[in-house]
Amino acid sequence: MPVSHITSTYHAPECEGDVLRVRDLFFTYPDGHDALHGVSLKLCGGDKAALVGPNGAGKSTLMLHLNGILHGRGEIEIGGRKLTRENLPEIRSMVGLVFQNPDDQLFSPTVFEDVAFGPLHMGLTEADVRARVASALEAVRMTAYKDRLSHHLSVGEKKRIAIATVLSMNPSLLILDEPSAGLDPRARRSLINLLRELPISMLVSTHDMAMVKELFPRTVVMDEGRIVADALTLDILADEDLLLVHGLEKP
Amino acid sequence: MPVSHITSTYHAPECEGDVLRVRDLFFTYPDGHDALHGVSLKLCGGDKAALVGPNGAGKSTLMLHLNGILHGRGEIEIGGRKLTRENLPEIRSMVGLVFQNPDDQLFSPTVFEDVAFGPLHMGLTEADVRARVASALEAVRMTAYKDRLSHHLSVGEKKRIAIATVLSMNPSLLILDEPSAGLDPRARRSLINLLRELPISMLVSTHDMAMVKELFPRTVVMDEGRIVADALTLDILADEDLLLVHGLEKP
Amino acid sequence: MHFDAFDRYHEKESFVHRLDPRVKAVITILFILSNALLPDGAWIALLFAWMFLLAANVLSSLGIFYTLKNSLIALPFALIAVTVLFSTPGKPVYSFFVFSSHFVVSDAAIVRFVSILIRSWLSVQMAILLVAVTRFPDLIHALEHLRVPVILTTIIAFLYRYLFVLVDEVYRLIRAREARSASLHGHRAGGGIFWRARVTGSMTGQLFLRSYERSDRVYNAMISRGYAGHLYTLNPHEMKPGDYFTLAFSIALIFILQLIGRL
Amino acid sequence: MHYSQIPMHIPDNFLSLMVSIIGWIVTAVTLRFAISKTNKSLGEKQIPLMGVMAAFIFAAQMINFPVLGGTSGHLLGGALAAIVLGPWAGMLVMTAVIAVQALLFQDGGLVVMGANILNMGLITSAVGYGLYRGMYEQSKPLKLAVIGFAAWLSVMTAALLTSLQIWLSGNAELRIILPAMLFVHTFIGIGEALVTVAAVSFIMQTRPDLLGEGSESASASRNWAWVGGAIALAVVLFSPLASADPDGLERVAIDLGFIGIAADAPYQIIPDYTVPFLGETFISTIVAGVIGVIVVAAVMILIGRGLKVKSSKP
Ligand SMILES: Nc1ncnc2c1ncn2[C@@H]1O[C@H](COP(=O)(O)OP(=O)(O)OP(=O)(O)O)[C@@H](O)[C@H]1O
Ligand SMILES: Nc1ncnc2c1ncn2[C@@H]1O[C@H](COP(=O)(O)OP(=O)(O)OP(=O)(O)O)[C@@H](O)[C@H]1O
Ligand SMILES: [Mg+2]
Ligand SMILES: [Mg+2]
Repeated sequence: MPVSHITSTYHAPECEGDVLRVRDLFFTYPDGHDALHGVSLKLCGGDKAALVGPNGAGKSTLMLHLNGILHGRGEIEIGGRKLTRENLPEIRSMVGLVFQNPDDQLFSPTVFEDVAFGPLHMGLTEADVRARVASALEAVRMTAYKDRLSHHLSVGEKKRIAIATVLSMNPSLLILDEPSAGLDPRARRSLINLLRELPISMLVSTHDMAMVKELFPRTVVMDEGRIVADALTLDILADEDLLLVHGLEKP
Repeated sequence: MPVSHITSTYHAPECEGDVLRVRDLFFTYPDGHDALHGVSLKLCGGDKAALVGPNGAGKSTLMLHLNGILHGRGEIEIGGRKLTRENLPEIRSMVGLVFQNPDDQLFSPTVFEDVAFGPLHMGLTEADVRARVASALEAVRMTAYKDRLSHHLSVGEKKRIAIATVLSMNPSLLILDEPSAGLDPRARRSLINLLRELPISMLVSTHDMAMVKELFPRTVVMDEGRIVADALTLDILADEDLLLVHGLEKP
Repeated sequence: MHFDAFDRYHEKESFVHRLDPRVKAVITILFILSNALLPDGAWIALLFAWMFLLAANVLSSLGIFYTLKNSLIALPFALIAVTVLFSTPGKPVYSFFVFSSHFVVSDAAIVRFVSILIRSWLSVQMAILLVAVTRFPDLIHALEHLRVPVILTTIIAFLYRYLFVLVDEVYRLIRAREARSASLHGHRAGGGIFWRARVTGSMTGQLFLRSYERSDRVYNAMISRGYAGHLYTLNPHEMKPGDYFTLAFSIALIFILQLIGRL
Repeated sequence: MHYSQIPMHIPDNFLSLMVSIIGWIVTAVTLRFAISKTNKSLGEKQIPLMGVMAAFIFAAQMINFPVLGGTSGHLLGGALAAIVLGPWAGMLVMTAVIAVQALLFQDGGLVVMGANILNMGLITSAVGYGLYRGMYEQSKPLKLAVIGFAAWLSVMTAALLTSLQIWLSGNAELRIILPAMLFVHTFIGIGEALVTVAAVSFIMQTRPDLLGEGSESASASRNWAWVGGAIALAVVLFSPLASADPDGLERVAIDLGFIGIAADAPYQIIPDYTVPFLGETFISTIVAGVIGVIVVAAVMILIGRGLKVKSSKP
């Protein structure tokens, strides 16, 4: 494993990891497949980082740990609070996880019900729920879609609504799994603009290196369950050896 | 509609359309949606053309016509023979259609059974079927995967098998719907190499403009059910206005 | 691909569209029950029932014969009603032999047969009207309010949501099979029936696995938004005076209809 | 309609009100039970699982295959659902499917929905799972053979129940409807068997864990084998008997008064144009109907209790 690259281009983030701190995370799937081998990672307020790596690198597995859907060995802190079974519900209101396929995310018949699901389960009052839904839809510019049926939307629209479903929970960290996959250039462009404008820390896994270059100052490279590089995007993209070894390409 | 571009950059293909000729194809979905508005297109032996355009342009609809899954108004000739209801099964043995999502293409439990479906349906003898399967798997360099379960392969591997399932039918024209979507850079690279090596005429719809630039000498642009440009890829990519109007981007 | 053909809802601005879904569901059920209670040969009452339906069509601004047009394909089961013809005693009108069995059609049988067909046909039309003027999610809410167990209504809501996703997948699978269903000159194409059934089974298995795995991902999406076994929903509906009035008025009409049927 | 019709979704008014009500009661009691069972075994995961699976069954019914002369076969799905999800979850899934077919597509009526759920959802799940459960430790080919038989029998049982209900409603003679329904469904059942076997063998090949030890499918009580066996025996013995001598059965039913209660009650609530609300026939029919309903409900609850006690033991 070419872990050597870590030292060559590694810039430790400057902060203490006030939004997210992962220390030595290991995880094995029930069938015995080792998916994470000691992952450590820090994110700070306002950080927008890309998570890249070949198919099967463990990106999705890592993301599922960050809001407690999977439980590995190691430590995870969100906003300075350790993730444990007890405070899972609170952690989940702080970490908004958006899956790759919006059809997995949008399970209610109407857009309103879907965006309201999170706030309702946090036990907010009806007035609060409605306010949250309104502002989340506003943020993704989909207010007019409130009463639409989810299955009538285009992929690009579904993607925006999927993001709204977690924004309505007021998360302090947004985790997006391959948000641009399957979008046409226009929808992709509008997603990029949306992500640029959202004032929330985010970690975004993607195979779209052009988007990485355009949007994310920082890039984390994973391969075979390890973080093999974590640095400024410019530096990562300049390191052709690193890209080649991990099956990546310059945009 | 900026149909004006057709004349400005249009290079009629030199041949008579000996592989594929589509004349004035119109199609309306049962729900009344007009998806194709008079599409005409020619492909010649050895042509490799990209079909690009925004979501909903009608690319997939056009492709579904080419092997008779949909029936619109207008004329389609494959290898000089008119497509009619009677010779549909034979046309299908000449046109190999690969869908975007390999999961939709692979419905049998094992790789072998899937690749053998076409030849078996054509009523070939067992020896012929085996020979066809072997050479198709050889072409996509997946011989070792013969007895694997399709379900457990990676996306890139599934994509190759999906292509093998139509190669085993010895098509004279290959139609691929968004073959590179969802692939990581390594798998995408290997797909590009595979397509470059296959000695068959092909029409490939895609949103991946970088692949278009690299692989296809000719590009056909569709929008709103019409072909709005059909020219050398270099010329198309140089025409920024055209790209902008049709929601495309330069790689 | 986009598969919307399952939607029966007709977007219109009308008094009936705006009614509370509970009211519409209850009136529909009562109407169908009332049909079931009408005696055979109560032609006048059946005529009134049809007028009730026509009025509802007009009030929904769907066009007076909307449900009539849409009901014609929905009666394939009428075939079975034919057996009624031979099963009701009465004055013989016609008789014949098939395989040495004697079949007798009586006058009462004909009255019964026609009554059943008309009743059934009116009921189907009412059901068509219900889904044409009520969005399905609202209908599910109505069922919840009418005390259908939440777990069932929720399963139905999921069914409705994922039906569109999975049916799209089915269509793509069928297209993939069709695209490779080729033949060569001089060869008998198609394979045997067992092979075809096996391919169909494999497609079904394939669809099952994908659905199963999707349900895992959906569950993940739900727990990441705070789901812990209990579902909460906002009640989007409120009965207004107009709703109560319409309900009462319709019940009265249906009652009158029953009386007419008995006179 | 996007899938071919199977003549089994009974529309409104083809069953008498009494038969419809009895159908609803049997169905409601069974579903109550199924809900508490799945609550326990699946926990918080049940809702997304069964919801998506219901959509699966619905969608799978659209995968048809060419059979003969332009006709095509497709799945009903009750046996398959019960085999892969367990009997209780299978019943709930089928209930959702049948409800949506009736609500959204008018495929089957609303007042008779209880009977439709009973015929196509509950009994098919019970037969399918029951026979499969009995074969749990057997070799794969034997298991598949039994699954095929179970799928076939589930369709035949549903056809049998449907015919009986229509007959009890006074809308058909047994000697006509029974052979007709059984004949048609013999072939539909073969299609069901072929597709179910192929689907299950696909799943055994690709995700054996879903059917093996500790899976949802294996978690239901062994007593299901008895249920399945009993129903199978009843159908296999009853159908030929009834087909051979329908008139005999009819006479028995008339002697016992079944047909009177089931068929005539709604039509005699206000009998023969006389002034309503008093009359002897009226009262006796109502009383008979109420007693019938109570008896059926009691039997169902007792059976339910029995199952519960037995299956709570390991
Ligand atoms: N449920 C599971 N059971 C067993 N192994 C799994 C499971 N899910 C994923 N894996 C394996 O774990 C490894 C990491 O998978 P993961 O989905 O995290 O990769 P990824 O980086 O997200 O890849 P992609 O870019 O394809 O999304 C892979 O080798 C995968 O095969
Ligand atoms: N089954 C259908 N019924 C009705 N309309 C449809 C159907 N399938 C596609 N359409 C519509 O036809 C138009 C053309 O669709 P098509 O799938 O051909 O687009 P496309 O160019 O392939 O788009 P994409 O890049 O998203 O794959 C779209 O507006 C689409 O909504
Ligand atoms: Mg992933
Ligand atoms: Mg397309």
